[in-house]
Amino acid sequence: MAFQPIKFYQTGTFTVGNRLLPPETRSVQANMRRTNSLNSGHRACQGCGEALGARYAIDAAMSATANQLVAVNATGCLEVFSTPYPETSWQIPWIHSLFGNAAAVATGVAAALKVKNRKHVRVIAQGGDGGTTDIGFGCLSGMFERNDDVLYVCYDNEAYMNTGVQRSSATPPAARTATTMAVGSEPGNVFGQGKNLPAIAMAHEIPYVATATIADLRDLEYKVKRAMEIRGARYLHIFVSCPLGWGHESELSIRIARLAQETGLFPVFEAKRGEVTGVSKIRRQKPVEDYLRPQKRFAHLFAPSPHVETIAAIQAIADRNIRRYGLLDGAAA
Amino acid sequence: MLKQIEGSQAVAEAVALCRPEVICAYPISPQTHIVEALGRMVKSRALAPCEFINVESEFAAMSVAIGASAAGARTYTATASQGLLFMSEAVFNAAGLGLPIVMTVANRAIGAPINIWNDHTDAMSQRDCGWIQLFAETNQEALDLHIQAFRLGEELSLPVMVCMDGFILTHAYERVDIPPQEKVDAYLPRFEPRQVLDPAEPVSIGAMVGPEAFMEVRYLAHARQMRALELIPDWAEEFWRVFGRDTGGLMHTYRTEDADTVVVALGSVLGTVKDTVDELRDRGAKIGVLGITCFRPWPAAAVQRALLKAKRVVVLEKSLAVGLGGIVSTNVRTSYAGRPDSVHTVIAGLGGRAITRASLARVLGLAMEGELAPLEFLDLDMGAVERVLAREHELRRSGPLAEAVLREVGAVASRAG
Amino acid sequence: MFQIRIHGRGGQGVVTAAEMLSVAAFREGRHSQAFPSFGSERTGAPVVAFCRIDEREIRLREPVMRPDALIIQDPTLLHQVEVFAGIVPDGFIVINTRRSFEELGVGDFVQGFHAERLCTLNATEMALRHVGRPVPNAALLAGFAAVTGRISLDSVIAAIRDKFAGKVAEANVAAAREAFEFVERQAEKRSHAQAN
Amino acid sequence: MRKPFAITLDPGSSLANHTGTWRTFRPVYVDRLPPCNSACPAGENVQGWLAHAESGDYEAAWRLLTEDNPMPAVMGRVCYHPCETKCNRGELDDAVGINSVERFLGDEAIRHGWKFDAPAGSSGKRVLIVGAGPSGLSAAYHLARAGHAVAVHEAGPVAGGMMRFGIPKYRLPRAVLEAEIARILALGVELKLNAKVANILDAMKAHSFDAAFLAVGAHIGKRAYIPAGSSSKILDAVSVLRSMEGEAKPMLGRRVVVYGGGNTALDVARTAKRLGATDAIIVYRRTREKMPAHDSELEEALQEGVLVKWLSTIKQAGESSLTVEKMLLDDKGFPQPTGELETLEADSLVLALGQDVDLSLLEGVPGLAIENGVVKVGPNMMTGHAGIFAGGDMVPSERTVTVAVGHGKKAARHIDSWLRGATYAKPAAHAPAGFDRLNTWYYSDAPKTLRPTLDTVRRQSTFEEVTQGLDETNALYEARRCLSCGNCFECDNCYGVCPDNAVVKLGPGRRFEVNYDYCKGCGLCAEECPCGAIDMVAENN
Repeated sequence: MAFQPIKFYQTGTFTVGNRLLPPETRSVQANMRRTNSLNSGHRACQGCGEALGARYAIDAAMSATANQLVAVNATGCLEVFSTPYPETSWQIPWIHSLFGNAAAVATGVAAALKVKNRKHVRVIAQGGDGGTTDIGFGCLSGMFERNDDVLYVCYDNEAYMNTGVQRSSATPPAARTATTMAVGSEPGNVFGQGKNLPAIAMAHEIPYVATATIADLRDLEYKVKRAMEIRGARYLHIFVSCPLGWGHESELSIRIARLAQETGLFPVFEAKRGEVTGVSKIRRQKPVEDYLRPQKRFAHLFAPSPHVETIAAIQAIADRNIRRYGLLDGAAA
Repeated sequence: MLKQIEGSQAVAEAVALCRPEVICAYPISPQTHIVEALGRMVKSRALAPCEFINVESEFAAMSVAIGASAAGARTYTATASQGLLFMSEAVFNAAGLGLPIVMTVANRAIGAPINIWNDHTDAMSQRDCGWIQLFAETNQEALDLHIQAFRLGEELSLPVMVCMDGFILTHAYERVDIPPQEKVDAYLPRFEPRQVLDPAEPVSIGAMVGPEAFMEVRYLAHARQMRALELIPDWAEEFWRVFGRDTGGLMHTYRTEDADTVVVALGSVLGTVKDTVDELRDRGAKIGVLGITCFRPWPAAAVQRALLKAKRVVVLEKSLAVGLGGIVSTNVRTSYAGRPDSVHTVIAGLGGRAITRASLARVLGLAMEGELAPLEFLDLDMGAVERVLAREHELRRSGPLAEAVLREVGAVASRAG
Repeated sequence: MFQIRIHGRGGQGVVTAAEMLSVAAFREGRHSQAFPSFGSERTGAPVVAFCRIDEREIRLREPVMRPDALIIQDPTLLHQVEVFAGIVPDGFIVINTRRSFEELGVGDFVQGFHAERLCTLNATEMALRHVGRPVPNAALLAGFAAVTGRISLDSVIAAIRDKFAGKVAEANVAAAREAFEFVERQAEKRSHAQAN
Repeated sequence: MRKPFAITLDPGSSLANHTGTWRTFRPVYVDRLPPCNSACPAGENVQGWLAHAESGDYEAAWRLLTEDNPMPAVMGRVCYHPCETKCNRGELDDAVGINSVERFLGDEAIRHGWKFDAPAGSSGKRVLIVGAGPSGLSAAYHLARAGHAVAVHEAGPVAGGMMRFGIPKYRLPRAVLEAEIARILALGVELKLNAKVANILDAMKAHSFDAAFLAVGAHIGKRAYIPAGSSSKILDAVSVLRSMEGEAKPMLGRRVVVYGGGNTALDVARTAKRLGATDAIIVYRRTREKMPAHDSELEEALQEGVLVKWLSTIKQAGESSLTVEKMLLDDKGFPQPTGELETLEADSLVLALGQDVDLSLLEGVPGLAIENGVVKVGPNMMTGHAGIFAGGDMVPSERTVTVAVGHGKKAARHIDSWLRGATYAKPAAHAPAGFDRLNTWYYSDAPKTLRPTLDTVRRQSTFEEVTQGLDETNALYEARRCLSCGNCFECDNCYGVCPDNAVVKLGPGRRFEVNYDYCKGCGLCAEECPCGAIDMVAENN
């Protein structure tokens, strides 16, 4: 899984395309005829990680299903910036109903397609972390439990960005949001267990659960493709950076997502029926500071005086992930 | 075919005759028998092709229905009471998206205090959600209304709520005529959705609409309901031609020709009201009944015509607009131009309180003598109420209200009335 | 219009009894309406169900306040719930018991009633014998049919078979037949007694 | 379908919304000058020909290479490859083995007998080139391809100059050298051997040449005064190496001492070893750090058993021994005598103290200036005398084959313009492509492949080539280690990472362009470009 360094090639498979690779091993995004399911003209912020992740995922799904795809969208940034009347950026059949019901609506679409003998048309539900881990959690769990034929894609930017960057259950410890301000003796978000949705999804023992980031396109596309080869409930959790909400330069969106993976803060793996079956190893391990520093939401950890313990605690989370998932070569998987 | 069966069973058979393709079920009394029966039919393939989905909440039930309907499937679900409130957000959404879902609401009170018995508070709480709301007087009408509901909703691209009194109808055994499949097929054409999620013709459904167009969207929703007012009578008539029953439509009048006093009501209580009116007529009273079948859209013009000659109107309703009084009566007043004072509101049967001929005869008597207050609560135990109020006045911590009232009236849960 | 009220406890098939009664009447071409005292009662709690029978459509939805007939499936209710509330002066009363009205301590209350409209029978015992469970409703309906003559035994049996299937149905039918004959015999005895 | 108003919309309609108006910075595709190209004395487009090699098109690579340098097989052996010294990949793992790939291409060309394209047409002009060394041959090649009639007059019996008389066989097999010279001559270049030009002006007049390029090299070994007995055997390096090309091998004896610290000293010492000397000792005045010879050559010499006496000068040469004085470096780094003497057994002493140019052919040329024994030339390689150009070892510059080849090319360009009455203007160079502009994450980890070398025993006894070539797979691999610094290599990153689909892919070989209607200027494309080929430029408004 993840990257496989093909040493014979200038860039192996790290780049989107690589003219030296045989066409079949290039990414969907490298293709001149990719579907651009989420088309130009959308109103996402400059450098929006979610816009990128959504096109990556949906284009990959389109190519995996020969364009026989329907998407259901939860309320959130993606929905708002992609379909403000009178324009939509979607090139595919797409429906938005509510904030908390994307998974259920998708279940309905899948049921209708099944009853109409159109099972070749596949269904994707997608939403942000708020619509997935918080308000949409009940419907999502129900969809999992019934093993409905839906791929649910969560674009995790770790807060409610659409409403102005408020805390969600996916907001990481110490992160500043509009509702977890960087004030007081323990600034930023609390150090809780958080809500590890991939793990919760795995606990449902659904056929397929995977995580990915916008920094590893090949891996992301592989997982969408893999998910589309499977029937039943599937869950893909994509880490997408948010320049606005995280307070980093727009051009750093991918770099920061890469750092989340290379520090171990965001483990990239896939699981079948509740068992981890593949892990993306860390290629060049980085300390969590490298990830935290470029983001204003963590600025209070470094100035006026560095919160050494807090940073250490975050490093501990990364180290635990590295142990738990065996993210380093030689580490026990 | 005539059958002596439970109301829920009758509705289930009617729904099955409409060939729904997706049914979502979440249990809540008193709706359970309907979806249980449908579940059995789907499982036994008596109803096929059809997907029966056990969802995890009413919110999910309506959401699944939204998805299924948007993908072009004829979709049905049923709920009641708290369930309707829990799905409320999705209920509004289904109307906004113009998805012709049909839903049975087995009318039941809303807590707190929690109460499983019948009244109309649940349906009334959703009266402005954009759905068409039809109220059944009998199980036969409940059965017929479901068949009409699919036709109506799919033609107008609007969702339809068929309201039937919980327990009183859903659990009552009575004679119903189950129409043959071919008649239903003749009356109800294949579902041709106005919009459908289809890769062959991709569209984005549920776009965000700003100030520049939102008013128009809402106006169109209203216009569509106004259009329904024209179509509903036609289809009721067509229904009569096909099935030979004069059910559905906007409303029904009973002995109103020369009536000075007209009682307006919805649902199963109409039967009791009619019997009461017969008794009063026997004693020479000029009184009649106006039964509202279609509450949304509100048949303003028709009601106005029906009440034209009446000197006074008594609206008997099973829901209370707390802080105002009647909900139905507020609607009636809009159709009773110039004489709002002559519209009396009688709140009755809340939380399953029995509505008896005796009590009705009494308030209607008062009404005809001009003694009836503008807002009356039928069979209210005023003594109990006053004693509770008195205690509240004395004690800051007077304890939970519901329990206090129970203590005062000394009620036994199984009391018949 | 003939109105019946059935008293019993949750689990004794009180509601089913009312439903079967309505089905029996329906089979005889009459309009009928059966409904429970809508509640969330659990097993053992006092339960009431109603049935109306008429030649014309029944519109009335109020509970039965002045029953023409009472079926009391559990005599222990006599002193707990106002089972006799609103019973018409010459109404029918069928009680599931091995004892008499006098032994039940309601002898005085039933003084004014027509003796031939009063009936006690040990339906539970019959049910146990035939069905194997203390579900007296089928037998009581047969008893009701016998004492009131409002519906035929055949209709009751048809209703039972409409509600139940196979063994259970036949067991209940057997219990019903026994109950019917038992009540008929009681009546004959009574008429002989009067004759002598 | 009759869609509900507003809530249901047609696909892709947002194309009407030109988000390009949000932009304050715009991405612009640029081409930068990679360090390899800028460091090459012969001005080769290294990255360019590597790109062809990466895709396995070796002939295309060879043709692009030889646009600048007609002798890749030679270069791939004798060049000290400053390109690799400057290669950005050196900061990542190891520099790309450019030199080894160049040699591979050169050898491929010889193996397949690839020929140069014939000159476009004839200019009718005639150019005389004096000296058939690297510089002269390079100039001849470029002038011939430009359509001029070229005659090369070589004083010696064979062509090649220092490539033949200065570089031993074990570094440059003669077959290779001859093959590449033959290919140049095949362009119609006229070569006159044993044709020493006594006076350049007479020579030009005699055969009515329109211009001349002088590249006679530096073949006169420098002498130093060393008191010596009559019987002591003292030779100079140039003669020794030259005599290696003749029939009679030099008689150096069993113990050979070489005096000097340049590459030539090493060549002589290593040659002596191969000729059977038991001891080959280099005496050098300074330390290893100060030694002008290339480290790689010193290393190879030491491997082969050559010894070096650091900080030593030769005071006196006797019949079978030398007197050597120890030196000390003063604070300025200059060696100072210590008076400490020792004796060194030696059958012969070879002086490798540098070479002088034979300038006799220039006597009486007006305007032509000479300084420290070399000819002054302008930036256009023209001497003070119009029409006479010069290059290689006889002009002031580093004396390497590659520099000489570069001179030949540069002079040819100017001669060509001068003949057409124009002046050659070198196209402006791109800004440099520094390491800091790269996003190295995207490149696979790929350590350098080392070229196999001959085992030491055979290196001490034979003149077989010491360093072997790469085979096709590792040459391809090596080529693909190129980072393509500063120039798009179509990795599709910009096309993929644009959140607004504002990058348009033009197809293989045609790179990309930005659709400014939609580009919001987020800068992701520039940030994620591996080779730094995109600049973010402020919108001027």
